[in-house]
Amino acid sequence: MTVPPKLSRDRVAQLTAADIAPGSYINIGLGIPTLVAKYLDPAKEIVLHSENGILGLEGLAEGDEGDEDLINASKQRLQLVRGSSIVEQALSFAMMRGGHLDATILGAFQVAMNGDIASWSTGAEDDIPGIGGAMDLVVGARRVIVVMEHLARDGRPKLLSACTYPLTGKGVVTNIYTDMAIIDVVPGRGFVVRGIAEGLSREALQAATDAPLAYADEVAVLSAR
Amino acid sequence: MTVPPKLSRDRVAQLTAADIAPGSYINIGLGIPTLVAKYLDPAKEIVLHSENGILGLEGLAEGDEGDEDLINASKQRLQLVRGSSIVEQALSFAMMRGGHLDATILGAFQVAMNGDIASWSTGAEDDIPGIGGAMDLVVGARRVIVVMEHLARDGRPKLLSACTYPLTGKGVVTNIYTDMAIIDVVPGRGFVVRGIAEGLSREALQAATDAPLAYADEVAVLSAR
Amino acid sequence: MINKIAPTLRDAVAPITDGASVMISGFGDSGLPRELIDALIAHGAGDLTVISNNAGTGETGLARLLALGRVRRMVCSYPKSSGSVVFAELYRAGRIELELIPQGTMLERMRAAGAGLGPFFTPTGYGTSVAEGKEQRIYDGKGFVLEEPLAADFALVKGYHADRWGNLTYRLAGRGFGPVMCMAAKTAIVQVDDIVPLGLIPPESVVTPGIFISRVVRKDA
Amino acid sequence: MINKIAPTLRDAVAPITDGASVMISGFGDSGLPRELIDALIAHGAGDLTVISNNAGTGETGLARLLALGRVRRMVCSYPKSSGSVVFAELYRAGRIELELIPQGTMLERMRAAGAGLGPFFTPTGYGTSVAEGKEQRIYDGKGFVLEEPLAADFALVKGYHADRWGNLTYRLAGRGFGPVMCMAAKTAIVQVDDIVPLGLIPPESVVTPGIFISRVVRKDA
Repeated sequence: MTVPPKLSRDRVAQLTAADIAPGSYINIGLGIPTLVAKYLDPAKEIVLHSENGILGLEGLAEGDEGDEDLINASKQRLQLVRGSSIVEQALSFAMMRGGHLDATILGAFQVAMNGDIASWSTGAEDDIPGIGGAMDLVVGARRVIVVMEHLARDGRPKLLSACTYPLTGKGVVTNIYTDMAIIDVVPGRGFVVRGIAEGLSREALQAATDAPLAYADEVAVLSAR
Repeated sequence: MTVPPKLSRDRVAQLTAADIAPGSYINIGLGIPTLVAKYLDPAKEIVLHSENGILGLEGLAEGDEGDEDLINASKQRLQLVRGSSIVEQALSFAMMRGGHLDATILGAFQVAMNGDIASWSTGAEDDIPGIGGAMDLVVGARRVIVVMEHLARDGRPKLLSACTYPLTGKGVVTNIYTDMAIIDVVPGRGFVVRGIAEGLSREALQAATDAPLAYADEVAVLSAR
Repeated sequence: MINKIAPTLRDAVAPITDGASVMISGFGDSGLPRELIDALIAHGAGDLTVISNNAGTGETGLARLLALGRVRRMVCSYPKSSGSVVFAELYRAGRIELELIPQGTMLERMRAAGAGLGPFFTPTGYGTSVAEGKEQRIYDGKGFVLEEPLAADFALVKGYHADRWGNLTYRLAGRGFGPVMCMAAKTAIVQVDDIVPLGLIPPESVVTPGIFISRVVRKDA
Repeated sequence: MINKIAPTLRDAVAPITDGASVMISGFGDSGLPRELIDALIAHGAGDLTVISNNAGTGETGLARLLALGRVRRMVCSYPKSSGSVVFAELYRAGRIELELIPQGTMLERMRAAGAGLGPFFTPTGYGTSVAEGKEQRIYDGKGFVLEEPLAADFALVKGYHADRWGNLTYRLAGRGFGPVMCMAAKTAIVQVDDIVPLGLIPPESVVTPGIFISRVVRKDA
């Protein structure tokens, strides 16, 4: 038996980036999402938001040490772009919660077919809990885009009929980009596949998903690169 | 019968000003209160707040036309002092409502012995109502100081057992400066006189007041100048 | 390329339709977007709900918009400045609706709308006619009134400098209602004295970031 | 003459007593008032409630305050940054209380306290464990949770420049939690890189006006 074809993390990030409209204001979270920034077309002037009050960030130039007061939510040092702004954190969260961000791109432990997302705690006994800005982002951004591996490390599905871990938000996820597929969460229909990794069968995708999958009228075949 | 001795508007303003602690942040409203600013000792560095977002104002120098974007709540043009700051109006009202102002000094139609104040409407049928920032000021400032004439133009008392006009705030007034007396509003005791105009009898003061007057242990005699 | 610059005042106000709710910045004459108001008058939209601290003075600007019968409903804190003659006449004649709100509550309701919050308890107006018919609650020994977010379809705001991303500064106390109105309106339209190249406004000096702004226009455009 | 300048860091934190609640600015290492935290450690107050976004990393600063057993209760949004070893150990050993709050709710609760508002409805956390035991309401078709104001006895904040009136600027995104903490604390104590003559900070550049500040101190004083 051959290993089922999966997209690389970079390819998933690239597909996600291609789907962001020009001029969007977006927030990018930890994990694979951080790769998304790399693939955003500069000509699209997509403005990155960081919860600590910055709009308009980009990676440091090679060799630049950066500044401790210019970091993102992952606490990485970044630099300001032309046109950036810095505000107090309460106003930054007003942007997030108030529906002003076009999209938030974040990782997750689990996503349910009703749009529920679990991303902050596995509920394990000795887990140190931490919420940060995730609950504000998912409740407020116009699009909530989850970028993650389709299966957990132990091989269990992360796309479910219902989340089993503590929720970050209820009925909020709009799109999911995984190493196997691009899936929209459609109210009333659940998971609707609009892209599938080249060489991956619908049966194999369904087997990796713990909830029924519907398919869009047009389903893109996602090449490995 | 001689006219009962009354303090001039300027004298009332002066007495009020003398009672403001150095370094206080205060808001000054329309009417006699505007005169108070004139009598504040510059050495006390009392900072004037204007609801449109300014901290640190003073009158224009003779001949200066001022600037349309530097006005106070009375829409008078003023100028900034050294150390002033300008913020958005929502933050200005956070100062007012949040208990950050040491005092608000305003006029009133009526004040009741329980600290109720009526200052925005006489409830008359053809009255155009207007609230402005008064309700926020009286609910938030640490001291609510009313400066007004003791009697209304028609001779009726303005200090009452209970207000008859629509209220601006409930149980908020702490001190009253009139052309007849200085009166504190003490919870549980009502009006407590701590200053009376020179030559005015307690009987005459009571006759001009539609609520029982108590007297402080020490009652100052307020000279005409 | 992000370009929020409208070529003319006329273009800037073009999307405003009959029946729209429109926030207008200003405190008396300070911070009042005169040129945008004139453009709105020329544009012709009517049946408007106008949300602004005052209700116009004299015969121009907001007073003229009122006099032309374009405003169905006025939401404000203080419609009785000296010179607010047009509003007073309409009000006494029963030809305009008025929602009167304490100024701090008005600001906070707009901020709540812009910040994605729901209703909130404020002490302002507790025990007064403003609280009538509203949910009230004692919290920490003090009385509070429940107030709802106040959003609008449009905001007309006076800024000072803007860039093509819509990043804004204001002039002195003209700042006033601008920041909360830009947050609370679906479409914030801002007139400025000058449009400057992107990057010219220092990041820490931006008062309202472009994310809240739909259109900027020079006041003489 | 208004003079809010404390001569030394030690003087600045002197009023902090055992059992006090203390807000500490900072987002990771950015905006963290390191010198004031060290002064608080030297000062010795214990049984503290600390309100800060994170719970310290490494072995210095806030982590050291925790390690010394001075903190009874931690109120934060994200105590699990990499390197938050001290907090993790105390927490697993049951030796510290934790109130975990979504970051936006934490900020908004502080702002409500500073702005004199009562409880407010926020959509954040609706349908999650954060909402358990709290009043919930559907408004405009969306679920909301009622959250209460969050005040404190003290705030330790990192500013950039200050004058003797306490007018403040911040450095880049070090601004962060500073403005709301200065509003929400009874006594806001701010360390700055420099104290400048009154009038040197342009009025429109003041981010937190002195009215919210009790003490300012040079970080090397």
